Parts: sequence; C-alpha cells; structure tokens
Amino acid sequence: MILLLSSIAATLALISTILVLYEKDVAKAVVLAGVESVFYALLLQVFLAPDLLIAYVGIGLGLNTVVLLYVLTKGERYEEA
Amino acid sequence: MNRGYSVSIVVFTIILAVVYLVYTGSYGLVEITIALLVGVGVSLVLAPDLILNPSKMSPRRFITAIYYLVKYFTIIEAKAHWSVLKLILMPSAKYNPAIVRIPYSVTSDYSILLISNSITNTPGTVVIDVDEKRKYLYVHWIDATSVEDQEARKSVSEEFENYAYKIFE
Amino acid sequence: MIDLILFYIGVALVFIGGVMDILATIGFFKFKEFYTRLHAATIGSIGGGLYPLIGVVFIVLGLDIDYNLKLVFTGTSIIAAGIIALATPAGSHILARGVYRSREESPSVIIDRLGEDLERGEME
Amino acid sequence: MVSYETLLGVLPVLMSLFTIAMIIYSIRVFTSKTLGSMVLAIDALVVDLVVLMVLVALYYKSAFLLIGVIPLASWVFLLDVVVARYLEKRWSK
Amino acid sequence: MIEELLWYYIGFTILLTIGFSIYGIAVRPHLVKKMALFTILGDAVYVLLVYLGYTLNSTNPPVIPGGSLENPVFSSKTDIQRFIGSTVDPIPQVFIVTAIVIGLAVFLLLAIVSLRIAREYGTLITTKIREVSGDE
Amino acid sequence: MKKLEVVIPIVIGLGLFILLYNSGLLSVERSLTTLAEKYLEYIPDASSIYTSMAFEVVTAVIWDQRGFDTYFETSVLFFAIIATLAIASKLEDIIGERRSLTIIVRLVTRILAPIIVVVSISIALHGHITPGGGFQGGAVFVIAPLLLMLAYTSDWIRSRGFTDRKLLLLRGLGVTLIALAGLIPVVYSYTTNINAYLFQNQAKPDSFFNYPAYLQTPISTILVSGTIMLLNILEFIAVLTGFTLAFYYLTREFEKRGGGE
Repeated sequence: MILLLSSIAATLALISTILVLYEKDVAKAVVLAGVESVFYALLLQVFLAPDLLIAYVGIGLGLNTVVLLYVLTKGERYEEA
Repeated sequence: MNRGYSVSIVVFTIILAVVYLVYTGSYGLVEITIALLVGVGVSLVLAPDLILNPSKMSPRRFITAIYYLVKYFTIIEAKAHWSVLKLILMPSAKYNPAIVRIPYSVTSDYSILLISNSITNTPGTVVIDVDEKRKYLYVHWIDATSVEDQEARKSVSEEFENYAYKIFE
Repeated sequence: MIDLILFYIGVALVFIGGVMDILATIGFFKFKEFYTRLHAATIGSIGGGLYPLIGVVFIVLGLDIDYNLKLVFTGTSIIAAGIIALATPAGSHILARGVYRSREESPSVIIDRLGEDLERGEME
Repeated sequence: MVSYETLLGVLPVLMSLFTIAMIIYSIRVFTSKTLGSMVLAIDALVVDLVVLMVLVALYYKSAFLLIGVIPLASWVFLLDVVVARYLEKRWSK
Repeated sequence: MIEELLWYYIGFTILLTIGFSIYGIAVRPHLVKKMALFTILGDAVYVLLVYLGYTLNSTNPPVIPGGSLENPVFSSKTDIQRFIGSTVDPIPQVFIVTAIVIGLAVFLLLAIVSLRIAREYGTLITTKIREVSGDE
Repeated sequence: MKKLEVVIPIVIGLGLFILLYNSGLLSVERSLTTLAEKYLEYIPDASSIYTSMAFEVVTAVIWDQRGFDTYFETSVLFFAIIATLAIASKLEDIIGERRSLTIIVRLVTRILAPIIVVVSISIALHGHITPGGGFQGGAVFVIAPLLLMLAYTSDWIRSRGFTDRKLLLLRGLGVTLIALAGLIPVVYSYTTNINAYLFQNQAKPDSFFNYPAYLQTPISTILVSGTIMLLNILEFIAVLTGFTLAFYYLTREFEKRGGGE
C-alpha cells in the first residue's frame, strides 16, 4: 500500500517535471516546480526521512518558489518557442 | 497603552507556550520553563500590539467564542456544504453568481477577520476585496438571491456580525 | 466502549472528509471559471482538510497506543487544523483579489459591484 | 481500547480516498489554463496532502513523522500571498 | 513480485525526472526556467539518495524513540539492536540535510546574478541576451 | 525536432537506470551498510565508548562525527550570502508607491508568524532528541519574516529594529562561535598536554577531553549531548539571520519598479 502511494507520487512528480519543461508560461512553470516539490515531500515522508522533510518543506518548497517569482517579475513572463 | 501592552504580552506568552509544548510533546518542568521563556521572547518581538483593549477580555466573551466556534463548525458549515454540494452533484443546476457589496459596522480588526473568515470558510461565499475606509466587503456569492447591499448582508453576514459584536466589540 | 465510539466517530469523520474531497475535485471540473472554483476549493480545504484532522484526533483518542504518542498526534492535528481554518480562507481571499485586480480572469456574474466601484474611483 | 490492527484494517480505505483525491486534484493542476486556477487547485491539493501525511504517520505509528505537517500547512498561505503579490505587481505596472 | 515491480518503477521514475531536468537545463532559453529545472534536478537527486537508503521492511526513521530533554533514559543495547533491524539508512540523510541548505545558498546567488542580468540587459532569455550584448 | 525533445530525456533517464541497475544499487534485497550500522549502534548507546549521547542519529553525525565538514558547509552558506549582498545593489530608498495587503492578510500573518517562529525554535532546540536541528529550524523560521515582508512592505523588518548591520553581525557571531566550540578541545590539548581532537564532543579511548552531556539545574537534569545542542542553537541563529538578510535584499529588489514585458 505504501509503495503504491509512493509510486503514484513519483509519477505525478515526473508529469509535473515534463510540464515544466514544455510550459510556455514561465509563471505557471515556476508554480508547477513547486507542485513537484510537494510530491517529493510526500515521498520523503513515506521513505521515513523526517529530518529532510522539515528542511525540504522550508527551503525546497517555500523559498525556491518565492525566489523564482521574484526574479520573474524583472523579465519576460512568456517564453517564445 | 501600558496596561494593554503588558496584558498582550502575558496572553500571547501563554498561547505561544502552549503551542510550543504541544508541538514538542513533553511536559516536564524544564520544558515548561523553556516554553515560557520562548513565549516571552517571541511575543516581545512579534506580538506587542496584537491585543488592543484588554478591558474587553472577560470569561463571557470567551464562552461565547467557543459556543460560536462549535456552532459554526457543525451547523452552519454543514448547511453551506450541502447547498454547494447540491450545485456540484446536480448535472443541470442553475446558479447566478454575483459580486455583491456588503457593509459592515464593526471596528476592531479581529471582528473583521472573524467576519471575513467566516464568510470565506462557508462554501458559497468568498470575500474578494475589502474596503477599510468605507467599510465594505466585496463578496463573490455563487447563488445570489439579492444584489442589494442590505439584503445581501442579511443573508450572508448578519449572523457572523452579531457574534463578532458579542465576542470582540 | 467509549473508546470504540470515539474511534468510529473519528473514522467516520475522516471518511466523510475523503468523500468531500473527491466531491470537491468533481466541483473543480464542473465549475469552469476561477471565481466559482473558489467555492469548490473551500469544500476541499474545510470539508476535506479540517474535518479529517479533527477525525484523526478522535481516532487517536480511542486507539491503544502510547500515551505520549497520543498527546503529540492530538496536539499537532489540532494546531494544523487551526492553521488551516485561519490561513486558507485568507489565502483564497488574497489570491482572488490578486487575480481580480490583475485582470487575469474577469468574472461572469449578474452584477459586479467591485468593478463598478473601481471604475468610479470610489475604491482604490 | 481499540487495537492498532483494527486501525490497519480501515486505514487503507481512508488513505485510498485521499490518494484518489490527490490524483484528481493534480490532473486539475496540470490542465488548468490560468495561473490563478492552478494555485487554487494547489491550495486544495496541499491541504489534502497534509491529511494524507498525518495518515501515513499513523500508519507507521511514529510521532516524528508529524513534524513537517505544520510547516507544510503554512506554506500554502505563503504561496497564495506571493502569487497575489506577483499578480498585483504586474497589474500596477 | 508486484512489490518488486513497483520498487523498480519508483526508481525509474525518479531517474526519468533527472533526465528531463538535465535536458531542460541544457536546452531551454529562459533563465528562470533553467533555475526551476535546476531545483528539480537537485530535489530528484535528494529523493533518489533517500530511496536508496530505504528498505522494504523498515518502519522507523533513524531516531531512537522515547528521548526527552529532561531526565532522559537511554535505551539498552538489546533495544538498540532491535531498533537497528527496523530503521532506514541514516547516511544518505546526513549528506542531504546540509546539501539542501547549501543548495539554497547557491540558488540565491544564481537568483541575484539573474536579477543583475535582467537589469543590465532588460531580458531574461539567453538568446536575446546574446543579441543585445552583440557577442557571437 | 519535437520527437527529439522527448527521446533525449528518456534516453538519459534510461541510461542512468541501466547504470544503477547493473551496479545493484536498486535491488530489493538490501541491508544497512556497515558504517550505518556502527553509527546506529554506537551513537545512542550511553555505555559505548564512541557515544555522542544523542537520540537523533542524523544530527549527531552532522555535528559530532562530521563536525569539521559541517562547519565548512556553514561557511559556504555564509560566503554565498556575503556574495549575495555584494552583488545586490545598495539600499537606496525605493521610489514609487508600495502598499501593504488587505487587513485580513495582515492580521492573519501577524497571528501566524509567532506560531511559525515558536515551532522553528522547538525544532532547533530538540535537534538531538527529535528530528530537526539548526538547519531545519532556520529553514522553517524564514517563512515568518518572509510572510511579514510580503504582507506589509519590506520596511517592516527595519521598523522592528532589525537593521541589516545587526543581522550580519549575528550571522558572523554564530559562525565564529561554532568555530570556537570546535577549537576549544585543541586549545585545551595544547595547554594540558592531553590528547584532544578538533570538534571533539565526548571522550574517546585515547582522549579524555569531554564536553558535559548533562546540564544540572535545580529542577532536573537536562540533556545537552555535549556540543550538539549548543551548535544547533548557534547554527539556528546563523541560518535564520543569513536567510532573513538575503530575503530582505531580494524583497527590496522585487519591490522596485521596472523590468518585465
């Protein structure tokens, strides 16, 4: 059961990575990168790494998204092909 | 100002110490001491102005608040959930969304927070914007029965406002 | 006996929460517009987040586990529920405000008081 | 006292409910057209995941795994605020 | 059997994520997207390492339960031996805890450099920067 | 061209998978490495000679067994933040109007921020007993000032008396004190001719230098695990001030006009 849950989370993380790669709207890509981190946070929980989970929720999820959106305000929102 | 300041510090010290102890999960004497120290420090830096008027604090308001919370999370929420779930489940449900303007007359910050959070937490109504100068809430209402200010207030926020008066004003 | 009742109340709450969550996802698909989806999101966060967390408290109270473990589970669930009840509505409010003001999506409504007031300049 | 095995009997049902909700929410996230709808779906998704994490901790019967729940719950609010700020910044330009 | 398949599938998915993010860093012109994929690459590596430390029968994080700040009672040798049988590998976690923080430090530096680039050239897209600066 | 976009990443991923599969790292039957077993066996065992007197193996390894290493990792963070400050522009006053968000968000932020701070302090203080530690506590802490800076404007942090100079001083103090705590055994060894190691925590078979594992208070005994709790607290201060500072600069940069579209 726990393996099924983690494989679903890993698959969803993969899908969001692919969407980050193909998304033209960079603001959406940044938020999708955050979603990917959310699934990886669940994976860390399932793989019994609470130490990493805290550091990851603070940094990998929270601050990375914020920094990326900060940088994005100074440039183009859309990426041309 | 001074009395409000010290009461505010004391109350938030206790609240933060309780949060610390609950999160830590052990309740020894040393732990309680550390919790109180942490609570004093944090509330000195971050929460000196969170209680504006200590003379309003009384057990009656507290009991009213608890009564309100219990009632809100059982009866009012259940009704609101049901009304929106009906919209979701019925395939051809008709609804008329509107952004209505709802005046409020409370003055304290906490009352505004209580009213707006109560409105948003019930499915069916969401506060979109708030005008602090003219005292209006702009509410997106999924199934508006009335677009007039006073009538909308009657069916959306009057009950919350009454309780806000009893608890915080 | 009372433990059994508490436990099953908790299980029922978590179960109802899960069902509510799934219904909220259906609502996400049924409502086509950002502003109506806000209401489905409220169901997802209150019905599908707050009630299950309270349910976990009941489950743990009736469960035969270590006393200390019980305290931690109860406390953390209640704090998390409190944060959800406090922060999610404020979050959806500020998000809706941002989306409305940036004209990312304009609402299809029968009447738009906010738009009128913004146009007349009565509200900044 | 209800034994832990009874809980293990019902836990798969509860967890699968939230897992299904997680999958549908993420489909909603992946297919949404605007930034606002996407962030809204993420809000609901993360609240769902908070509950799922508590259930996983209950499954492993370990209090240590609960430690990340509160930061995760407060992260949603941070995301909302920062996206609102971003949109507002573009609006005021 | 099915457990084994799922196990390999998780590893494969994480490695595919690494593949996609490496490709994206190399190809996509937008600096913010490069940075987003960079964080994803880092995250995938962290999760891969933790996955390598997990065993199928482990039920405990590498923390001895029952500790307290005051009047602590340390476990006996036999308790610890029993605990070792049910825990995950702590070494990958040790490496990653500091790696996450340093990752953010590097990332902050990248962000600041990108901000400077945006102010200097008025754009965040690398192909446009090349046009503006007039290099080959 | 479009096909290549999909094929190349999959090839990279598949290649990595085959590499790892052949090396046997992915196999289902696995056991702990010898090193991990030794760590798990000795660190929490109070009667062992290699003990760290800590319940948390990960934090104990970070600050005891790999303390020297971790010190330099902290310094990397420190220098990255210094570089950030150097590249970021000077703190000129921002021209143009900045508004704080609505009253609802401001009040919720003000209620939520102390709770996050208290939680992060709890994470940092109990680093040697429950999961957590200086790094993690600092990482959680930063959410609070960031929220406050977003809900109000970035001036909030200066209005509460936290100037960037003070924060930088605290940051440097944290790193210096960590180094000092690591150096004390060496100094002690020079003065008394007793063998002691850099970043030593508990006594070893050939060295009897020992940081106290318990702190006696009038109420009861507190477990401090030698240097581990101290270093966790110092690291917490260093990380939180450093990140707060970096985000202060970034937020000011964000609030400026210009750029984009």
